[in-house]
Amino acid sequence: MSTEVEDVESFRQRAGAWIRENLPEQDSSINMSMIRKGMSDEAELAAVQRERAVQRMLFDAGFAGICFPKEYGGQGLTPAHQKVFNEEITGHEFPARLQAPSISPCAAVLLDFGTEEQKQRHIPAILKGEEIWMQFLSEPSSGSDVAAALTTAVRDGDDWVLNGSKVWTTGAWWSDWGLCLARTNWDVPKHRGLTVFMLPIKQDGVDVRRIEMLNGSMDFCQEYLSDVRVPDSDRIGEIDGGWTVGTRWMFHERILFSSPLVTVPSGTTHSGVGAGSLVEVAHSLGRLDDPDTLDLIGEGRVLELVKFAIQGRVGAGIASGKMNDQSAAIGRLFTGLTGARLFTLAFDIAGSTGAAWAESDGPAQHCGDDYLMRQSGCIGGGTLEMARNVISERVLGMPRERSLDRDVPFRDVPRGGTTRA
Amino acid sequence: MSTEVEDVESFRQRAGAWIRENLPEQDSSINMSMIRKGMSDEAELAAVQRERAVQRMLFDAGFAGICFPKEYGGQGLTPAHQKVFNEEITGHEFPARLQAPSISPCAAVLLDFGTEEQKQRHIPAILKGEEIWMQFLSEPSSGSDVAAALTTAVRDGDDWVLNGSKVWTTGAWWSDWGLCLARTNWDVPKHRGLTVFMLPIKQDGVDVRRIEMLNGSMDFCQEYLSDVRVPDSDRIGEIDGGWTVGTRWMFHERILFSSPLVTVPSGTTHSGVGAGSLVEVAHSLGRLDDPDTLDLIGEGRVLELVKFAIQGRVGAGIASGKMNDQSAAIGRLFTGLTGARLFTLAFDIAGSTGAAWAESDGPAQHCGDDYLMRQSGCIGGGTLEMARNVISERVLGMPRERSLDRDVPFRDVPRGGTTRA
Amino acid sequence: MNVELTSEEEALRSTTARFLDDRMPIAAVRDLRDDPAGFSMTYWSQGAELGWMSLLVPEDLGGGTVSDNAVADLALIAHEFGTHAAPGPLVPCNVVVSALAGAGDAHAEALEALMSGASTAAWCYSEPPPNDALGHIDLEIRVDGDDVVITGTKRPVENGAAADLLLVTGRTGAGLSQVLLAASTPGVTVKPLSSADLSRRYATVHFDDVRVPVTAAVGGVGEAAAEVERQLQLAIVVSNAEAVGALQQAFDMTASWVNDRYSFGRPLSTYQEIKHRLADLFTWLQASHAINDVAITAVGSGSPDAAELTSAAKAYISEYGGELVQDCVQLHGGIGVTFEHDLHLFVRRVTVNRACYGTFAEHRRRVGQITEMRKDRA
Amino acid sequence: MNVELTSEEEALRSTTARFLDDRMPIAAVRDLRDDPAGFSMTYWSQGAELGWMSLLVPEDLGGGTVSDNAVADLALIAHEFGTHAAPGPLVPCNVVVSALAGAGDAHAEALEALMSGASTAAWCYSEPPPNDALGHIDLEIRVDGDDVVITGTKRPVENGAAADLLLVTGRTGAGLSQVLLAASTPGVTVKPLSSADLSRRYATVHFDDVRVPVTAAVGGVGEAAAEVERQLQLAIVVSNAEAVGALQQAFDMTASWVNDRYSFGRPLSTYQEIKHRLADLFTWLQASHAINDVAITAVGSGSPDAAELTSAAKAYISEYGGELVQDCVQLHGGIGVTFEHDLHLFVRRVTVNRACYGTFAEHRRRVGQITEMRKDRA
Repeated sequence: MSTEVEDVESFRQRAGAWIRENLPEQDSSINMSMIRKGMSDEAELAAVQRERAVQRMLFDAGFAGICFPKEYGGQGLTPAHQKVFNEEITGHEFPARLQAPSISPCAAVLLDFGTEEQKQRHIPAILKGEEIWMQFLSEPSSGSDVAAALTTAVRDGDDWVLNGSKVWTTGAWWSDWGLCLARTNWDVPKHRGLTVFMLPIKQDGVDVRRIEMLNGSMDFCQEYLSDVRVPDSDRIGEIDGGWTVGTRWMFHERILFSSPLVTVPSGTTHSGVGAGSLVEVAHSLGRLDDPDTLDLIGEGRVLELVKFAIQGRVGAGIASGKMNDQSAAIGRLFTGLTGARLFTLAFDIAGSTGAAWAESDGPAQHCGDDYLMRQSGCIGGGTLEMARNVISERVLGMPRERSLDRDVPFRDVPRGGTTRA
Repeated sequence: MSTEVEDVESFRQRAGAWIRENLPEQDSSINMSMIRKGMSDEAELAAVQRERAVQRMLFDAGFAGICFPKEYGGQGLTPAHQKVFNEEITGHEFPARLQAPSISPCAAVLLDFGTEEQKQRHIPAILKGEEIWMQFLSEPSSGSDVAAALTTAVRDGDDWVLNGSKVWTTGAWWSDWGLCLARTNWDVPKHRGLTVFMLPIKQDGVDVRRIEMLNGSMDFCQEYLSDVRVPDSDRIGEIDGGWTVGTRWMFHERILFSSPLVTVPSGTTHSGVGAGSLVEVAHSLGRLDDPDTLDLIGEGRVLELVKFAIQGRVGAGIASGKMNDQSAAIGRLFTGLTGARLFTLAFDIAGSTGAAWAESDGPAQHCGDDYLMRQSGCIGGGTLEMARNVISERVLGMPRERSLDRDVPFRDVPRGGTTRA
Repeated sequence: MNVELTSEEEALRSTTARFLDDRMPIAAVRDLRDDPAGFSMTYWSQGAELGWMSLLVPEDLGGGTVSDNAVADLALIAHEFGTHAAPGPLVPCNVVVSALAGAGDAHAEALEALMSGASTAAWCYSEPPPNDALGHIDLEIRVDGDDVVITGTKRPVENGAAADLLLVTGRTGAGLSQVLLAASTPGVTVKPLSSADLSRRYATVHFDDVRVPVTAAVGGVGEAAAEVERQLQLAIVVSNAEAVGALQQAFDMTASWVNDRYSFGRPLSTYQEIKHRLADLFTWLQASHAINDVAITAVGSGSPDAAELTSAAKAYISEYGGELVQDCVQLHGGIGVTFEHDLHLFVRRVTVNRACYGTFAEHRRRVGQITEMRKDRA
Repeated sequence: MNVELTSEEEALRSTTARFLDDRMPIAAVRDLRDDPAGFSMTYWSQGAELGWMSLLVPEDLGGGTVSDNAVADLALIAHEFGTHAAPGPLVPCNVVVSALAGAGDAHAEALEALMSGASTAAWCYSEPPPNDALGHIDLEIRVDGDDVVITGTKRPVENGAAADLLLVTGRTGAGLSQVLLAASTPGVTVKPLSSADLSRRYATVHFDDVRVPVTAAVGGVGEAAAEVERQLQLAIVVSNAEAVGALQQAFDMTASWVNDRYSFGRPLSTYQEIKHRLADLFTWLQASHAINDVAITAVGSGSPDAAELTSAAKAYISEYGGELVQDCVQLHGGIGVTFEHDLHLFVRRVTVNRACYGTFAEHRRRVGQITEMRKDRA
């Protein structure tokens, strides 16, 4: 293993040249987390195939897993190299679906906790686009309370037998592997009885059903696990040590768009529409001269600029150690609120076009459905209510909220009756 | 006692004629709860004297205590009579300072709980303007938690000896009597160890200090009670039964402006500025044609109209029994928020005149100080936080907030360190 | 909806409520998702038998109602439409019925067809952006001999594609005119729009020099401004009543959800933050009821305050109602943005009503103008 | 204020902080309540020795600063003014110093007096309502031979009554001009105003055909628009920094209060509703720091984004900062609106800054215009 690391600028030149030669130009404002009614299933499958191929091209050219160790198929380079690669790929096609959650948090968790054999077997396959991974994390019953997982793994010889249901996986229907948090011990408090496993999705016993969102998007899935056998060699981390894995797992998820592990165009965020798209809506409806519209665009742009600024401040604060890691919740809260507000501004600019629209309305045709979905960015990836808890308790040090599930065997915790069927 | 009650219309004629003959015209939009820097102390004392005289005129003319029984100096008439009297007096001078809290809640509490001798001695005196009463209710340490009073009454022979401090009394420095909630038992939970007393304010042992509000208003006082002796005959209600009295006391306070016991011009509310005054501010600054200003005035007027509507709805709901009494908190919440918002709208209309002003600026000269004080209507008379607790718990029936002072002897309740000196 | 109803009002409301419970449960509403009209004529004529179409019509024309305020009675029906997310062109048909009932004998046949539920109508009022400012009417209705000629575009037109009859509001010189014509009249083109609602349908309606006899006019040609204003008020307060019904339903679903749903071993309803949110939402809900009831009374009685109160109700309910339902979504979490959960049906109803008949900013400004003028007069 | 300061920046900040702790504790600020100037010249010249007046002046003119962004360094001082509710004309004097430092030798004497703290200045910029729209300049500066003649009214003028020197911004034909003159110049009338701040003073300044030599001009006559814009940006970001300091102080007082104050046997800080409010307030506070730091960087470096970022910072901090301090008052309860509690000193600072140099609605719209123009260019 060489200790010589390629100079960042020369890497930039090489990467930029390769990208311009191999990857077509593409609108880099593509939003990775905006939930809209998508393409047909056939087109979606074709897009996944294409992204696998592009990921393979990156791998073959030496640009996949820039910060992953060379022994697992990565490039062994630094976050600075990933950063310039992200800058160079901006405006070009890139394999969005294969970055998250396959490379991070899934491959990242393998890197942190996997056995040597597990790493050898899966990380190169992920970096080559051969394995697409999903997070089997959230459950219908537990919402923000991820550690309250009810999916159960019971030991049976060298295997574990899993039963339960996971939800809010994006594209599980075209994915290969699941990283799964399951309960292995009901007689200890909730955080102490969890274990992480990996399992192939395409097998009997894993029933993947697609969830239709109110706007017709079919991106999300729910999985029903029925007597799924997982060899103990596919356990990740310690038995009943799943929360140690899970904490790191969720850390990787939280920092996704600033993670040095993934390849995404610079400036990609969870942010939904931007103020620029408000102008596009206004323009398409001929409203640019309207003072009300100007107010709404101004409000949106102010919030967007503040969002960028607060992300920068919190990032710098965490990097320098002046703020603790939990301070990321500040950015999460602000981003969630701003996203919802921007969809609302677009809807209000659209006027009655938000109620009823034609395809010929251009950008304005999305305003109604986007507004109906506006809270999704305040829910997914941890609700804003959780963010406020974190800020008050973990950042400001205010007293912890009373919870009735601490220091109680999980089987005795009150659970209520609301689960998705 | 005659059972013949004067016909309401004939009463209106008689009252209207007397009012027009005896009480000068006066702007009836005078706001009873707006806190502004007031007149000089000399002028204030003269105004109190004048109001005592006007109250006496009302008494002598047979218009004081319209709904109080005749045996206590009242007129023995109905709420309908009080209502038409309020309508007739609208636009005329009236003794505002003597209505609340002297007549209600103080005389009202005497009527509900006083002994025959107490009623005979004080209610006619109040109705004649001879006794002005104050509520010794709030304490520096307890804020919204009125039942956590620390002012202590200790039995000594036929007397009680009171020590402690009360706060937020309006004009105690020119008042005569205090209705005082005190703790008589520290060994029972907080609601069960309180007793109500009455005591003369102008005596040794009662030190009345005036509180300066941030805008220079000196309306409020704080009282320090040092070994104040109160004969047991001046106790109101049962020993340790003060919360029974207090509950009714606060009910009278809550319904003040719709109480049939007090004489106030029709339409008097706790509302601070109205949308009309926004127009006056805009007009005085020459901003009536400005679209921003139009938006702000529109917002204020919408909120004002909704406030009237929701007060009407809640009033009707409580009157018909479709809503419980606690539903009054809905009106309180909406009114508080609307008041604060209206002061903010006025401030924003004023522009830089809100920062710095001359007396020649007319109505706009108040916008800055009013805005600085805008939360006072969301605090006084029960905070909005308390109103939200009441709505969620008592109206919607959601689970009660955990309190650490229930079923615990009051002396063992944690109290923290913040009290006003 | 008023806190207390008379027994007649309660009977009117509950009859429609039971009919919708039975005929239009949520599953049935969902089935209409891809239905071009969004409702069936059988359903509609059954509803008409319950009085949906006759409340605003005087008794001598075959209508009638249960209280002295027909608009309030219609609002009770609309409230139930809201609580059921019920389909059908309640607002446009009643606007047209109300216009025809006030316009004498000329349109008796159309009125009868609408009242019986045999026909439905659409009100062609709003115009496409950027000419969609509140009250802006550009479409031309030109008198040409014994005919009028209609030129222009209306959008969005509720029930535009399914309607047999169109009431068109347009400009004749400095005044406004209204014309009733068959949707099949040559020169009329209807293009369906996609909608944020599940069962209500909207369209763009083009009038390409459409020629009809001047007898098609409803009210005086060039003299219909007062009627148009009244129709607008009617459409708004009835739409508001429907929105308030949907708000009530969304609130009730949410209050129940937070009691049943546990997080960290506790029901959501034990969290003070959730409790205070519900307190705010309940207050907004009560405020929405209250201001619209006041507006309904004013519109129903033709009070001079009707314009101000209607705009105040529209501004308040559009702004706060929108936040109310979105907070209901938030409190539901992920399930609140799925198609399988029913919440979105009510969110949709509130959302569409928020965007039609003027934005809340426009109505707020209209209230501001009226407030300034009142002070000027005083 | 940036999360991390260099050691030089920290030294600059802490020197002023210590000076203000010592020289201007809250009790001393309160004592200035009825002081006509709101500060003493001794205090001011001591502050000048700490560099308050020289940061924006190039080294060759006797100034200098600790980083490559003098505006950021001045903002550190302003931040401490905010956390101490400190008196003194920091913003107007620095605006004038900055203008003079860029205008060559003509005003060297005045510059020196200001830098030493021997004199103070006021910037006569804003005009009285209704002509107070952002950027509106009506006051006339007319060239008459070798003189200029100034006619018009400015208001509010910070430090207007105490200032020795006035920098007047006015209109000369289609362009803007600036003139420096002694406050004692004949024809200048100053009328003090009441203010929402405790120690800062404002005035109305009338110019009644005030005649001064054309050499009094600062920059080119009729050609000062770019300088005026830059001064405005400077005044805004430095005022914002002061407001952010006051917000920080109000937040810290409140966070401490809710820990100490008990209600129903529990500290307020154990109530989830209070916790979530603090989380929101802290987020607004961090956002206010963040956006103003970005704006300061842009203004300090003369970036083309400076106008947009300055207006964004002003809009955000004025709107959310106002709500932040009022929420702090609410959480304090009754004591929060008394004169004896210190909270209002910080509320006042935020409140006055919110109302000066344009409303947040105006700045929001300015950001909207810039956003539209950028899209047009793209």
